[in-house]
Amino acid sequence: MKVCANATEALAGLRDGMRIMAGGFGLCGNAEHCIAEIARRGVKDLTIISNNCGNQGQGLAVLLKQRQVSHVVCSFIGGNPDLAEQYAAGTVKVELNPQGTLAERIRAGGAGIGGFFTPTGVGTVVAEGKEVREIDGRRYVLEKPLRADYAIVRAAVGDVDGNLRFYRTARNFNPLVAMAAEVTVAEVDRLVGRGDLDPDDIHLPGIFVKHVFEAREHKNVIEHRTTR
Amino acid sequence: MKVCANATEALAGLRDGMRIMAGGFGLCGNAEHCIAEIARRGVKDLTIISNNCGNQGQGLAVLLKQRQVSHVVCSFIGGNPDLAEQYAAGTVKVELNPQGTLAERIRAGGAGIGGFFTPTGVGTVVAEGKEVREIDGRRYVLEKPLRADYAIVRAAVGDVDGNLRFYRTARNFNPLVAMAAEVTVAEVDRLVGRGDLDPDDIHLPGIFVKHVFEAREHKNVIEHRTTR
Amino acid sequence: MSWSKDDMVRRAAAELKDGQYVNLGIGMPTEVANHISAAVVLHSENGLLGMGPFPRDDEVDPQVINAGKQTVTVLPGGSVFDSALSFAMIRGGHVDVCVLGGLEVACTGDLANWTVPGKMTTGMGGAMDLAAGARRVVVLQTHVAKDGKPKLVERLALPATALGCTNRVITELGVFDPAGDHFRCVERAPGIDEVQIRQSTGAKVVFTPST
Amino acid sequence: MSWSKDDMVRRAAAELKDGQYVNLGIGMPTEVANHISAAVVLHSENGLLGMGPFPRDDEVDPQVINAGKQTVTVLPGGSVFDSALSFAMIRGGHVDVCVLGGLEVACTGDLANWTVPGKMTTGMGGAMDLAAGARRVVVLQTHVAKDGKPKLVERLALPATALGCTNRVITELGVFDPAGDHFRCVERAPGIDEVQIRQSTGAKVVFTPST
Repeated sequence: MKVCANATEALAGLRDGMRIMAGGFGLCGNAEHCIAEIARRGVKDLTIISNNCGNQGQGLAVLLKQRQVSHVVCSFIGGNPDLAEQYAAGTVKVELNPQGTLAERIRAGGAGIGGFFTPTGVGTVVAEGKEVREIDGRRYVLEKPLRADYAIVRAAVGDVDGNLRFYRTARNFNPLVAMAAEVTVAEVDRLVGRGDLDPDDIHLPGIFVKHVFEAREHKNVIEHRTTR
Repeated sequence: MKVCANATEALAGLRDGMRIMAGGFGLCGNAEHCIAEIARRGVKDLTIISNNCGNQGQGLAVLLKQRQVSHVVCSFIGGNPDLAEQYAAGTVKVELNPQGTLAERIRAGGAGIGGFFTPTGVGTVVAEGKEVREIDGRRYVLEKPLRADYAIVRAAVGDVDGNLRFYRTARNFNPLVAMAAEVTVAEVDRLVGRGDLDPDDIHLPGIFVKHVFEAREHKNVIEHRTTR
Repeated sequence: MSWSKDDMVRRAAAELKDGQYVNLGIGMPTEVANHISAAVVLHSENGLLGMGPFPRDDEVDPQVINAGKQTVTVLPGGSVFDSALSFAMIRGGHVDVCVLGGLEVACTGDLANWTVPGKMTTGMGGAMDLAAGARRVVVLQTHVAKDGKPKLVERLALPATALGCTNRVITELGVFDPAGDHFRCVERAPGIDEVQIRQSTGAKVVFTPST
Repeated sequence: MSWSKDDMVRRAAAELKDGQYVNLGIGMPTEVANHISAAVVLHSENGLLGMGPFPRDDEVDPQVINAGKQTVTVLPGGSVFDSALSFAMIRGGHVDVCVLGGLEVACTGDLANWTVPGKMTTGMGGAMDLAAGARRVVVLQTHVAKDGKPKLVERLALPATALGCTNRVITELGVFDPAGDHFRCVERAPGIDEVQIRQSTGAKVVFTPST
């Protein structure tokens, strides 16, 4: 049975020192209830794999504020003073990845790929210490897959079998991290019954989801409210 | 303007010696009108990249019957006497790939990946002449991307911007080959207007599709009609 | 008395547990579906999860097929997806169990099931991915070939599908787990004794106390 | 008189042609959107094609944002997708043009735009993928730094974003194409002469007849 009552139940197996992948781009598409539960539990020495690790003191940045995070694998620090500060102080280790490389490494982790050659990063600091190879006249860097103990995912709709649908640009890294963890926890705005989703309408098949719970309330923080 | 009147218009640029990728699994999800047009045109010396290259004398097998094909990159020959015969006679060169490797090579071609390490095929004929490398305790084979001049794709619904939706297991290789060709032609059961598809409901974004035309009639041949 | 084909298929079905995602190979493994009592989800590598039984006459949909190109149904809760994601599921270890047919299994777990030299090949299709990728591989095959040659061997004579991949072999004589330099026999068909098994097997067999 | 920021943005917009898929980087490049007359489709690397203008007050949706985390809209014909597919579009050469901000461009086409040693980095985000992957890279930047140092150079002093990737640079002084061992000036801002450009550029400049 994949359905859980809440984040506490879904994340019961979380321990100090674990690697957690989180969907979301900045504060959009964040598994807010999962993050709150990790903060409440106070587990420490976490590695967070996420495009931003929060922003503006919110989202995953709460875990930084509480000093629960020792490593971050991300693509962007801008807008995240907590990460910038702890990175500068050396209290959090940060591994910066080009955003597309981060996405592809996570996908590779989920898809059983042992590594891949990407043109991104050739001739830059990203390629330092990595194999660079010319293939059919173009140079590529070898990148390795990423995996985690837990993935926390936010979806718009989920069914009792863990099938998920995302909403607009809240999709981002969510379906990818769901594939690459030992245990994937999905919090969904709306939980529906078996067969309520058409097979053609499912963005992420339930095979990748271990626990699903409904969380109707989300803050959905806007980072930059731009209007015309 | 992506919308074409028919397959003749959409495939006008097709030439002898080109590489064509085709969606479809056996006879399911075939771009039937595109195949008929290629047969009508009689272009020769084609390389077909497709899971099966037709079956039971139908689908892409028509091109084999007409001796238009010189190379096939596929995963399965069973059920395709035309391919078996011409392969045995040496008149068609066949490169067999594990099905998952074939799918991933096509995706890599579309995604700008220069190569990837897969565990599939290690210790088999598939690995002969390829680099095998141990990564984190597991052995992998290095596989290269596949690309083509044309991809022919069948979808259930397409809009004027080339956004596509597939139907059930007719999806298979269709969205993948669409990503990996210089020119992708989509034949759709139903053509709809701009904005008729919700952004969340699009299986393949139009960026990958160059030409789209409506073809309401399809044979949809059943290979093995099994009932209870 | 050795197991019938039907017995073997039922024995394979008994391997499956509630909540597992399961891929059944073409041929005898496909028949396992008819005997599963656990609540499993069937995966078909052409891009389908939640595969249901063959359709009724009036339900036949040419665009709903399995990897054997047979018309099937999609159960409530099922989903469809492209071939790259389908094999990501397999290679990424998300498919819990795969039941495959076999031509030869070595006690090292190596499996041969896709081609026989000198015969026209059908191609490997998804067999290599399934064998290399599934978390647990169960092979369903006869214990010996038609000419009496053992199909459980020390070392493959036929071209490999994948190395070290097989967790369990079910034959008409019993259930055998590759264990490195020998097979561990964990179950014997009724009336089959250790001598019969040893004579029919091309590698060392160790019998567990319970057999 | 050199071009204003607005002139530069308009000049960049004039680079775009009907039917192109275009990604506009964060900062000045984002403003290019306001001046496009061609029928292009805007791509945002967080997973959006068919990006529309900022929403009206009553249309704001926190779950519809661009890569700068600004609220935007989706035009009819638009689509959303995950980050892996989004960067497959970029790396796979499906995005026709990318307009990026720059800190330095070398006449070899090398681009530096993501970090300055000694300053806290923001991370590269999608910049390296866009620079390495887009079919055509147009860089929008000032011709010289605040301290007067040329930003069009022979060789990058700053850490590279990608090598040999830049097709065109638009500055307040004109339009420049990296051409290997020199920049080709294909357009001068009104009233700007060759001497001014040569003095402000850290590499050889060749003027095309039309300039």
